[in-house]
Amino acid sequence: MEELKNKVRELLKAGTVQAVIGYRAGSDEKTARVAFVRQPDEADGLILDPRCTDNLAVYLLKPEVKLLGKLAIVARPTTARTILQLASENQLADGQVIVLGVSADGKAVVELASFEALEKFVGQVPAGLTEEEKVLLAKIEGMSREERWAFWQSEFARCIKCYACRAACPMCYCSRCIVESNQPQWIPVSPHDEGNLEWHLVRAMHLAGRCLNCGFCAKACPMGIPLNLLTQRLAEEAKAAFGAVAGGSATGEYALSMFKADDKEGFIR
Amino acid sequence: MENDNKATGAFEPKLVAFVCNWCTYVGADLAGTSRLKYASNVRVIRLPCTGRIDFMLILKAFAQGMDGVIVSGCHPGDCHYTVGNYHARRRWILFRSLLDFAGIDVRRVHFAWVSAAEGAKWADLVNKVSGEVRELGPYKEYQGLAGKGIA
Amino acid sequence: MAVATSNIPNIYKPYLMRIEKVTVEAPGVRTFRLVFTNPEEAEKFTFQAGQFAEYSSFGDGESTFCIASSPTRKGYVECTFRQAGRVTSGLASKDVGDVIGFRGPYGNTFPLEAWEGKNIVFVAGGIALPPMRCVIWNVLDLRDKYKDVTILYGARTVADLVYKDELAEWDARPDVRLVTTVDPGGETPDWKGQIGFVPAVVEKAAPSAENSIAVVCGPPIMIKFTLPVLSKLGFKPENIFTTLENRMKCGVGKCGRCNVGKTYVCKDGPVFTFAQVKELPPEY
Amino acid sequence: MAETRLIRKDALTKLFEKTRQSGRRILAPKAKGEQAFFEEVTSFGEVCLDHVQTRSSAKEAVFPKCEALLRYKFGDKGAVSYDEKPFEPPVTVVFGTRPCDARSLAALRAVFNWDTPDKFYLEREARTTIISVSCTKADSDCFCTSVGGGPGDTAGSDILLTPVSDKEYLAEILTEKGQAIVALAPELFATAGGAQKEPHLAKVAVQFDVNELAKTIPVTFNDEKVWQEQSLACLGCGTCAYVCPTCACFDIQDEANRQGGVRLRCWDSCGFSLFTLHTSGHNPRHVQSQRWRQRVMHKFSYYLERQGMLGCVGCGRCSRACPVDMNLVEHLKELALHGRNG
Repeated sequence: MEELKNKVRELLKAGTVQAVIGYRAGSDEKTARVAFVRQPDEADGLILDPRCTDNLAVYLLKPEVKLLGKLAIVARPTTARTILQLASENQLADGQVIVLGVSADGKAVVELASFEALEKFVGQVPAGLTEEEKVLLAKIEGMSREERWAFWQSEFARCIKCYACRAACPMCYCSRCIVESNQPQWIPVSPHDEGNLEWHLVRAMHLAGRCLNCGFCAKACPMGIPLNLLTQRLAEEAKAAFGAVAGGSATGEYALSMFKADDKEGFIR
Repeated sequence: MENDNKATGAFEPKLVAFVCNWCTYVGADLAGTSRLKYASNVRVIRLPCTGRIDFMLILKAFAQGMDGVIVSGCHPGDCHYTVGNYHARRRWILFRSLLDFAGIDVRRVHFAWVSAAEGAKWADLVNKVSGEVRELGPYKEYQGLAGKGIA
Repeated sequence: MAVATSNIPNIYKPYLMRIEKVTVEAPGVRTFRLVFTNPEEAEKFTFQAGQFAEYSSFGDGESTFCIASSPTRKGYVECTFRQAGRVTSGLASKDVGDVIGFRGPYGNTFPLEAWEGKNIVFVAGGIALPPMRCVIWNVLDLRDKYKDVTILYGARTVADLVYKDELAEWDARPDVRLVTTVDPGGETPDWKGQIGFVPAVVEKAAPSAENSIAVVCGPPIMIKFTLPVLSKLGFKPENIFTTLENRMKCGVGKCGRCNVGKTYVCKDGPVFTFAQVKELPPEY
Repeated sequence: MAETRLIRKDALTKLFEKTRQSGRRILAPKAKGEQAFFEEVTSFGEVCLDHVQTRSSAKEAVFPKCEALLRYKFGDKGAVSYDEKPFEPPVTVVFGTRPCDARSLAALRAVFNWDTPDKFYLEREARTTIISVSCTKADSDCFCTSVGGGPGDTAGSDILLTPVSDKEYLAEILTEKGQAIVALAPELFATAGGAQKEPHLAKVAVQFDVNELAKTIPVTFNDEKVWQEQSLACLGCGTCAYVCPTCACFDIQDEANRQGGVRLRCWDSCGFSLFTLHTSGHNPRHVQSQRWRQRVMHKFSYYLERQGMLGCVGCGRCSRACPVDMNLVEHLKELALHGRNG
């Protein structure tokens, strides 16, 4: 922890960055929230513990945050992968952000100033679903189709179309989302059952092969819809079908931006 | 086109086919000019390439009351735009998996490669899909979404 | 369980209006003349200069424009709009005989009675002439009640000038002083009006502020540079009127979009004096 | 009007039965994961009153997330006609609202009944009976007492139940609508005796002086730095507005096919960048700090001036639901202080 605070002070004092995006204590003992540290002495307020799960990469593309100047960001492996995925989609340039990589156990902090260093860093941490996530996914996959339909319909029925899932997603950076294109209006604006289903499937598909499974969408959902299951399912499929895993490289392609002539499928007639 | 066969009163599925301009559309045309008889309950919508067939079109087709969807284009290696169908294939692999996971009946979504020369394959495809979807009956689940959730 | 329904009217239900006439004013700009499909509604309907309405293209939604015709012309209302988004594109695809929705009139009005006996100076830019056209005709139809009438109107190009026939009509009238201008480069070889930006043209035309009211509508940049000119000419902020345009959905103070601070443009406006505008927080 | 009675907790099952039999729909908190949501229930057994507060508010009963304002049909040659049916929303009992939620109806009504009465809201409200349950516990996000409410406040409720023992609720029957519910099963309601509700209520400390806040925030309006700092973490997701019991802003959308269509009203949020965006591209509130300012100013300043009441009931839902932990009370305290310090 001291290591992180010292790094942050150093970076700010030296003027290497103008702001560091990290975590500080939140409203209660169970919550952490984002900190935008701009003065070296503010580094004292930083924390790094199991509460710190939000994917702070969402702030890297926020206009107001960009205005703060050059940024450093405290990044757990998932956030680090997010940064690489954003880089591979040309949303971040090499050297634009200094990443303070946090090891999986949350103890060590390393300064990663280049994407190359970041790639090495994430390469050491296995990506993929946790055992817990796999169990939940398998539970739904194990249902009959009718049960799955009923399950998702009851979940989607609660959706209020606030798009908090989109706002919280670091990969949802389109300046104009498909739901805001209204000529024609592809996805109904209103939160009725048809519009909700279409929205959730579109959201998942637009994240197919790109999702880093940070879970911020599900956390943000005020209605408690487990919508990260959809993107998890797609990530698993992309891995199984194409061996593609998002966020490993700053230059690589992702599952749907490339193809192989011998991609296997068994359902095309 | 009604959902019932006027003569018998039996259910006739409504199908839509999204096909590419260069292969399947020509293949379907060939089926016609060759006077091959095949099920008449399919509406063909021609798009430039399978790569252009947005997955939303499939959802919209169900939302508009279709009971089954066919998506078809050039065989791998034959794409007029070189690689459109390879990209499409990847997208379908993921999308089909997502549909299935969301509980949508993937037996109602059929993907195929039909070349310009395969008029007979087209006729056969439409007949088979038509038969399969007829067995499944009308897609009431999805059609029931319309207006649901509006107070 | 049955409960008696009350008779509260549905405030979101538009009048059904038939398009009687379509005029293409400028590229992408159209004027519709609308008549009520229900004569009873036509009978009861009244409005005053400055008010606005919600116009529906059924299937696309509603859009907010002022009423561009004068309340002195009975039996119809007119609106002028530029095709830009989903609703205006839907409206633009309509033709004579088609039915659209009209919900209104909403908002406050220009205090035309208080202006009686005064000179009136209209300054408009581009597509902002429609809200003023309503007042202009209202004043011209009651010409005796007002003194000098000056109309200063500018657009980017000659093609962008709206109500070309009416401009000619006003120009021909001895009791109206009309000055038209287009931005430099926007003129045609046979253009007879001024060339220059509206503020400069106002300065040159120098209408007297003595016993005068100014009405200014236009893009924010035009208004920003015109106000100091009017001020220099001696116009006081409380004698300069404008209309504010904010995004609206309901038009009746509920949907929460159009407020500038505590002021709701739909209820307290759209007509404001610049004395009032100065008091608004800078959020419009 | 107010009458006080006692009702046994186990009698609620019967009361629910009678209420359902009378043709009323019942909305009540139902547990889902760690949260509770207002949903339609058929029996008292489904109800969960364990949460300090439900995630979603009860406004859904009177202001649904998506409702039809009108339906129309297309005819030949550009003709349009209305497809009119009488508007008969379901007669509803909302059970298990907290006193803060019950108070929120007044704030909603103030908007929907402002000069031009909104049929949809008013008729739904007229058919809705609110049976609230007083708070015996509160959490750090609760601040009802700072905005004029309280854990046992009766405003807006038709019946207020306060648990006075493990087995009994003190029932305050506050309105005719409340009496109509009692009349469904009068045998369940016993005389109150000397039971008092105050000792059983949660203690909610006053966190800021709302009158001071109302004075200080308009002064802070042009201090952009304050709003920028407060909203730097804001993702503009709109969750706060969607869970808010008093947020009444809405969008109107058409959905149609070749035969006809429907004009729908759905919830909207001032936190969205598109909310005020003009077609021209101009946006009066073009950055998130202005949108955050709008939200705070609307609830604590504009509402007071235009509707004569606060637009906040202190339920704390926005703070609990915010994905980035923007805490309303924390910001309000800061604003109150900031204005004071000039």
